[in-house]
Amino acid sequence: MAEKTQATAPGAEIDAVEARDLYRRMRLIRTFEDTVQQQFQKGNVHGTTHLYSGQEASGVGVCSMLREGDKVAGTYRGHGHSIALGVDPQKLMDEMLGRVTGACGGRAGSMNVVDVASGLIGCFGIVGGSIGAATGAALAEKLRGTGNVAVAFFGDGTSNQAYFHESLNWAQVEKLPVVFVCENNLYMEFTPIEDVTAGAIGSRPQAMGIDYRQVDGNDVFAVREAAGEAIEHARSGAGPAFLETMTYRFVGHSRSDPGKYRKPGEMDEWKKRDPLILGRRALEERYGIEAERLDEIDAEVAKQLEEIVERGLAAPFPDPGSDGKEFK
Amino acid sequence: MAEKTQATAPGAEIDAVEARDLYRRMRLIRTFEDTVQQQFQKGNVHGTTHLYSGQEASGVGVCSMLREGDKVAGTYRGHGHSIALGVDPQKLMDEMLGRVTGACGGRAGSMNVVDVASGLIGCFGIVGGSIGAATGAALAEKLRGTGNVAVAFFGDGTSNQAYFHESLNWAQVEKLPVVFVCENNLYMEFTPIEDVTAGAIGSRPQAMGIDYRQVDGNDVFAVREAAGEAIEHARSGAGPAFLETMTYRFVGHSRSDPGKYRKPGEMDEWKKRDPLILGRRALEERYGIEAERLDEIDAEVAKQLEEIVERGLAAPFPDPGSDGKEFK
Amino acid sequence: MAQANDQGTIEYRVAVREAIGDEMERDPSVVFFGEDVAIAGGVFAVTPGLHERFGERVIDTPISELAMSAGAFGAAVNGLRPIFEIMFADFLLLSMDSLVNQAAKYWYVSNEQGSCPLVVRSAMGAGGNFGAMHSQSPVPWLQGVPGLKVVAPATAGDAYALLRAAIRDDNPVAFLEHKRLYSVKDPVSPVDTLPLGEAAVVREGTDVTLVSISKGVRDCLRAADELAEKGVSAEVVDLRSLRPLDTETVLRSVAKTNRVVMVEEGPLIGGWAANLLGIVAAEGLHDLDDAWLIACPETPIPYSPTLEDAFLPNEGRIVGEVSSRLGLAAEIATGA
Amino acid sequence: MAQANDQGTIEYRVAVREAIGDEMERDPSVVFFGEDVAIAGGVFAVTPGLHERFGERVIDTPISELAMSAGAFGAAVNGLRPIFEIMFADFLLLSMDSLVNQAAKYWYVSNEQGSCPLVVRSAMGAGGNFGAMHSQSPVPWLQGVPGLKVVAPATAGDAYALLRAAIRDDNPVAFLEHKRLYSVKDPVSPVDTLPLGEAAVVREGTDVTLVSISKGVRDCLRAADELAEKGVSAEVVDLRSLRPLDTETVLRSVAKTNRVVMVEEGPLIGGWAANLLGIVAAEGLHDLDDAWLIACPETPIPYSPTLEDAFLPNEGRIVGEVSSRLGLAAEIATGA
Ligand SMILES: Cc1ncc(C[n+]2csc(CCOP(=O)(O)OP(=O)(O)O)c2C)c(N)n1
Ligand SMILES: Cc1ncc(C[n+]2csc(CCOP(=O)(O)OP(=O)(O)O)c2C)c(N)n1
Ligand SMILES: [Mg+2]
Ligand SMILES: [Mg+2]
Repeated sequence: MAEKTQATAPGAEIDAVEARDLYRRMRLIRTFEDTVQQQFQKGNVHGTTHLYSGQEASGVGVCSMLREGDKVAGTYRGHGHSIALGVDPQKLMDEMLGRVTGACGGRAGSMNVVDVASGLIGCFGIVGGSIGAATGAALAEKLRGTGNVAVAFFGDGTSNQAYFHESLNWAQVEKLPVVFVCENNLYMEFTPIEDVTAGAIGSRPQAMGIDYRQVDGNDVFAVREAAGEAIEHARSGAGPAFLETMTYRFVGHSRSDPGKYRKPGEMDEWKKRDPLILGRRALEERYGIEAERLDEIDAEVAKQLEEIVERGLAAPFPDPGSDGKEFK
Repeated sequence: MAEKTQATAPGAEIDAVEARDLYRRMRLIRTFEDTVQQQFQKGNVHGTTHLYSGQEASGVGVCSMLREGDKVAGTYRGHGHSIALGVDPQKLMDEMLGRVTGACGGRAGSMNVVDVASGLIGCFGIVGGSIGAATGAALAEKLRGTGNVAVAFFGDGTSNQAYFHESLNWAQVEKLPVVFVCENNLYMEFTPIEDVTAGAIGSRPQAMGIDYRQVDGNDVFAVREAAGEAIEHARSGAGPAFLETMTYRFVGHSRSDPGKYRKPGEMDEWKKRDPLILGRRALEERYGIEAERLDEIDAEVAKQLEEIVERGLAAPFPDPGSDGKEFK
Repeated sequence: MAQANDQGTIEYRVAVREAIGDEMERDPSVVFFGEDVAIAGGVFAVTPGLHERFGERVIDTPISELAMSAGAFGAAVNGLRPIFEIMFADFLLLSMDSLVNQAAKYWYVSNEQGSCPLVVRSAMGAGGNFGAMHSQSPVPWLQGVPGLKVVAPATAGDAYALLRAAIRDDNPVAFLEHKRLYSVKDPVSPVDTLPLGEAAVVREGTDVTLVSISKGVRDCLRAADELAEKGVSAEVVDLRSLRPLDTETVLRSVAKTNRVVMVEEGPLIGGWAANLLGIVAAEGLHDLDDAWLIACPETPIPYSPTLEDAFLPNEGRIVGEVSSRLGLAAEIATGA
Repeated sequence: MAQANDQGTIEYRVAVREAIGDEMERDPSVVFFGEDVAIAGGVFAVTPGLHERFGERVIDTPISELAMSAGAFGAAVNGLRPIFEIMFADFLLLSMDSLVNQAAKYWYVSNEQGSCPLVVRSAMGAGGNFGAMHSQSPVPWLQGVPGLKVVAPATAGDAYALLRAAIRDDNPVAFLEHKRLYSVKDPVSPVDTLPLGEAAVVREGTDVTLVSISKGVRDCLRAADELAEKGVSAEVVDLRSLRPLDTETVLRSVAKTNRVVMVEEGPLIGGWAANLLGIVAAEGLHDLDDAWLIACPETPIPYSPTLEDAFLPNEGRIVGEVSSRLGLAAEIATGA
């Protein structure tokens, strides 16, 4: 029988079935991103993409602690946020492929996906947009007294942007139920974050008296714990919480990326701490789940993605004739 | 013979003559503002005005520590910043009166005065503008290696604005010679600053590792000391400094101000600490300057303003025929 | 419906206040926030009393125009109908990323999954010697943004009915109130709402069509009175909104008068007046015997009264240009 | 002068780079900054090598569009000539307060005490499936700002000469580079600078004038080729800048052809095309036999290739509309 793991955050304990689901979801994101990359190279995905590979534990850990009614604002690096939240990967892939069956009928593309039914109020192509939007969404939840929270995902580089400062302040003044999740992957595009950032990012929410915690963003169980506490804080009415997940991006910033900026050996070190490797290890150690079972999951996910692509490529493109209507 | 006062900041010690000049300049601002108010009521000053009355020690203290070549960015509450820096009060008054002899030929008005010759790169009608502009001016000084500093004046409420956060970060990253002077008069227009601000303002620059000090903004000698240290820090190449001058506005925010927001008795308490009263006391105690000598200054300044208004009202309005040319 | 005063009229600022109040009463999802709008009642005294009536639904914010705008967006896509105030329209520039990149695009980009019912109210316009950064009309920045409606009522009655309609609209509306109109008094609106995007012929005429919006409409009406004395019959069209843009009404009027003058408080280049004339020219060239544009010089707005007066279009300039362009009044009157 | 490659041509992105480099060489007060422009050389590979050549005069900034813009303003009024890059023109919205309220107004409001010589470079335009927030042309937001020049070159040669002129200009210039042009190759500029605000007749014709800017000019030129095969002689005017706006050149061309088509990548309402046609109508109505506008639908820009292709004006649409509006090719050719 599955044992619950030790966890301090309420609801963070999970059984083996749930733990396996966490792993599956991380794998789903990774394989999804690999597939997007392939389809991009084949010319089936257009424009640009920003992949989440390497950061899966952050999104999956946080979203696994949300409940029905909570809202999420993701970024241009949002496939991971979307899948972590439960957006149908078929609809997401179809959107990338520009098909009418996509989450937004092909109008949005990679960077701007919205899936209202899943609680994904949007992915934000403009840096910082997610922060402001989640803050507003939290205002709505507070005034309606729902007990729901809103989560904003964003990167380290975004902490230097106007939305960050203004929204954090307002959220704290109004004690809004919003969780700010800063995914610190050490780089703003091609620039090391420390080259463009004064002081530690965490000092900024703390200067405003905002609940703050930092966590290993590659360990999905650690993220769950920390996210659970942050979400609990926000949900309780005590005001916003700020969670910094320390992680690393395994792929280029976007489809065109010189990649010369990484410090020597840095990637190798982080690859040892691949969230999927850490996840497998934890599942084995904590729940005694064998590697073969996890290989099976990997294979299932691979198969799933193959089918998704097949269906996606068979789906029709939107018809311009029926699009482009004036705003109502 | 005039003794120098004790002062830790280099150059902060002054003799009696200089001390009297400080007082005269504060009085000049106060009387200037009273005069603007009168002329506004008479319909000779137009639009709106934001008076500096009560905050004189802050601007005068800071500007008295600047040297030739330093730059200042003031605010819509900028008559005080301008006069403190040495802008000709006649040109300033003529500008308020909308005359062609004004600092900007009548084009700018109260909120947007520029006086390049004095080092006043501008007064900024839009909250936060002064911060961004001074940061850029400091970039120019740094790249030219002049050793000059740029000073940004702004209010407490401005600490919640986008320019504040982005510019402070960038200034610190680039180690720019800029001094951020936050004049904390406890209110953002009609709203107590604590109602709209998370945490202490001073924590924000500190979170970025920016040199920070707070000072009694009604004591011109204390401001000089603190400003001297802040300016010295910035001039040395160590990066920006942040000075918070704690002060109080004795008049309405702008010409139309309900005024109901002040806490009972608050104004009376602050009036006891009027920078002019504190200034007189200090001049007497530190330099043995008698009250009559200071009354004489007051009378001279009153006379000066009368003449200024007289000349200003006699000056011609700009001729629209020769204005309004397209941008070159 | 808005309450009239003893004279059966209502002040423009009161009409705005009542529209907000009536919608907040009707729909609990309407909230209102801005700088000093709640406890102080706004720097233009437009919103006193609302905080007392609606409590935490009327909020004083920090000086954070971008967070406000993004907050309104986030709240709007999550079930509220926020109204927020940008004190002076000049400050809208600080909030434009959210308005343009978030709010205006949401309905379309989400494939109509979600709408974004927000209203941004703002005080615009010159004529009060507020100087270059407190006097602008934001129309040139906002009109070319598909998804963002731009409404600017000329009368207190319209302000009431159009604001109520804007609040009920499912997508973002910029609601622009001319500072020089806050104190005008007009008949109360006979209706609760007016459809957005419909122009109104506010005076019938046969010789020339004067087209404007907001305060400019009142200048045109006064000019039309004067022109009538000179024997020129001017029709006046109040656009009421600049997006959607009711070109039909303008084209119909031009088909009748064959002459059109657009009057804009703003620059000619990049302004709505020349834009609308271009659309009229493209769609109704054969109807046009004469067309011209009255706008501001291509500089920032000056402070000094002599400069600002000369800078702005006014009824005198409209009358002067129309009479000189149409030739002598007598000729018109006789149809020569 | 810019270096040609072996074929005597230069890539658009290289022309931009060389213009910056040559001006930095010439004038030590020129500095350049933006996100990832220095060490990485820019996300569109426009600026590699400049940091190596000019050291601390080429700076990588934080993601702080407003501070960047204000910093450029402060530096410009204090003796530098900053160029800064806003990566995608869509992000200009975050910096507009400084551009519009500070930079554009300085020269005028200061009573010409000080000028503000800054250039903001930005990549604009659709056609690459970047979606609604990474494909916009910022012209509607920027054109109606007196004091801000708006320049958008269509060729690599013009990009070089206009950018050098923009850097030397004493007041702010928005320099807009269409993303779809970065890889085009054109003859090198024969001159170091071209005056800002002068349109060019880039192809002579007699039947109709096609007016556009930036990438649209190339679409018009290709359309003119096709139209020539159908017997229609199209004149093409490249506006090169939208403020100052060279209406004279357009009016002269229209006086010759009596028909004008404006082609804009952007919405009709609030766009430059209808605005310019309005000015043409006001000043040259008697010369106009026909006039029309080709622009985008009034929605955000869609991602999907089928949608985006249909959304944008292109040579096919220009050819189609011109031929159908002018009637059969044969009729034109015979002057019928
Ligand atoms: C306002 C704005 N400026 C610039 C960009 C271009 N841009 C996209 S992602 C990015 C870097 C963001 O870095 P970070 O916040 O650390 O997130 P990460 O990409 O590392 O996840 C930049 C500069 C943008 N999308 N929006
Ligand atoms: C961006 C912007 N938002 C709002 C205003 C309107 N406004 C002018 S002064 C002011 C309050 C500023 O408060 P603070 O920074 O404390 O300065 P103080 O007026 O107290 O000196 C406000 C909101 C403005 N000028 N600019
Ligand atoms: Mg990052
Ligand atoms: Mg204050």
